[in-house]
Amino acid sequence: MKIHEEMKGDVLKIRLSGKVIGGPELVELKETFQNAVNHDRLKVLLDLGGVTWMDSSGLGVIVSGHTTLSRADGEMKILNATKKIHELFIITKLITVFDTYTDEEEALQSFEE
Amino acid sequence: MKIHEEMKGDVLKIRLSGKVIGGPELVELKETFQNAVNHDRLKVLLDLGGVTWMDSSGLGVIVSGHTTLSRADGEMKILNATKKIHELFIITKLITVFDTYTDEEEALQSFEE
Amino acid sequence: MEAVELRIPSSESFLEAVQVFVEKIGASFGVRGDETTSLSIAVLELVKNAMEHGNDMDPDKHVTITISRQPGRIDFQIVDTGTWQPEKEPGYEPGEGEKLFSSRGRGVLIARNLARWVEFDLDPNGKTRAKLVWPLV
Amino acid sequence: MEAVELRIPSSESFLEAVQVFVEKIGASFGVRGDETTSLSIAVLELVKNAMEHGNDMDPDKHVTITISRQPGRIDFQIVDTGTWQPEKEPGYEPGEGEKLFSSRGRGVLIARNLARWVEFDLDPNGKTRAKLVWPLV
Ligand SMILES: Nc1ncnc2c1ncn2[C@@H]1O[C@H](COP(=O)(O)OP(=O)(O)O)[C@@H](O)[C@H]1O
Ligand SMILES: Nc1ncnc2c1ncn2[C@@H]1O[C@H](COP(=O)(O)OP(=O)(O)O)[C@@H](O)[C@H]1O
Repeated sequence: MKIHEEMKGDVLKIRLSGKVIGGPELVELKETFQNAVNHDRLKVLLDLGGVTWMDSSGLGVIVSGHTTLSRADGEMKILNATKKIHELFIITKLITVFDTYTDEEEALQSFEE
Repeated sequence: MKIHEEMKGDVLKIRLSGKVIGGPELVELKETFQNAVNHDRLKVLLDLGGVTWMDSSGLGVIVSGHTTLSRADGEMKILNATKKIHELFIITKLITVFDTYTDEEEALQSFEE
Repeated sequence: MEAVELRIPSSESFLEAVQVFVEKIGASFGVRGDETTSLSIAVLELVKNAMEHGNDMDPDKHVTITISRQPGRIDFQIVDTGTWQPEKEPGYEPGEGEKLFSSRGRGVLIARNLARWVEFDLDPNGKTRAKLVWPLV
Repeated sequence: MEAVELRIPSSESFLEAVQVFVEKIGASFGVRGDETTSLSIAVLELVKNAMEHGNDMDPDKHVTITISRQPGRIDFQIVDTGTWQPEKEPGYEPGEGEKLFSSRGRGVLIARNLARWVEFDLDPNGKTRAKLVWPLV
């Protein structure tokens, strides 16, 4: 898994790529979310376009990232989930928790509302 | 494993790379040696510079290639064996069967003698 | 043909080895291209559960994975040292009823959806056995 | 910790799965970087022999590979269904005395040189057992 962070205005875009599955790497992802809150970056757009696989542990870290942000009055939205990952969100009903987008501009603007 | 063939004057240089180990791919290598003989290319320089690993099956195919060529009055020489592969040739005493070179020019000239 | 059988101590450190093994065995049984990762993720969800919930991550307790090719499908069995019997708990569906915002509780659900068929029973020795069927097309 | 154990039918189709498995297990036990491939080649030479010479490539006969980490080393045992006892044949050294131009007969020699220590005996059930020790530095 690779994690790439980039500011887009006041939105922190976090791009994940590779396999987001159980193992020591997930700790890094957890810390990335925690750091965002610590630095008051409360609008997070999580770009899953490059994610090839995700398992229950990967989903778990994303859900707890969402919770961490919500508690700080922040928000996490999802960009570019592939068909496979989108299906995971449907199966696990997480699709009802996250706003998901396929267009980056639209996703960024949605934070302004 | 990848096999790359190239004529250098009247010497057929066969460059192997990757893993030369047991499996269906070795059939292709066997055929490469047989083809050389069929097309009367009897001077073969086998470049092992890109070979990362070799097992007993890989060595076996090279030995039988040598035998096929010798029967047709041809010759096979070895170029650029890495330390690891060179050790394999020593362990198996095949170092007494093959002329081995680290310099391509020198190897090519040795066929002229 | 005999089944392939793998016995491993309950430790996270072996999960990657099991994952690549399942992918390669899947491929050798005819699972196509990137489907092998779906397969290995499904199986690994059950293996992780067996280590965690069945064996309490005790490295002296092992998980046994049995893989056998059948016409049109591959059968996986994952046996741990526990005695969990969810199908005996009326109305219990692992993965359902868990809290939506929990960071846990999605493994069986994911395995079941990737593989289409996952069920639990006890093996002949009375130990928890997860059965996963992977269709071959 | 319990040993890792792998039972596979005698078929070439499983060799790649066994190879990647041995590499990953080796890595998880502390074998470094490209050394894992040397390890897997050594082990695979013995597994191929067990399938071929011990089990006549009969897929109904299996090969059992046991891997256990010991202080400073990893022990591998490869058991087939035969009863070969080379150490009982006085003067016999597998790999020696074979013809130099044969395309066969180098497997044990290579395993022994990569691993430094390979020996054969019979397991408690009287079946051929190859033992390979891989030093950990
Ligand atoms: N092999 C098992 N032995 C005992 N309990 C199990 C086993 N597998 C699953 N469970 C139970 O089912 C629950 C749901 O499992 P799962 O969906 O994988 O989520 P998680 O493992 O994240 O809790 C577990 O929390 C556990 O109580
Ligand atoms: N597991 C085994 N069971 C019976 N015989 C064996 C076994 N392993 C090796 N041998 C014998 O030792 C010989 C040398 O083995 P090896 O060096 O691997 O070369 P190869 O397998 O190419 O013949 C084999 O030809 C076989 O006769």
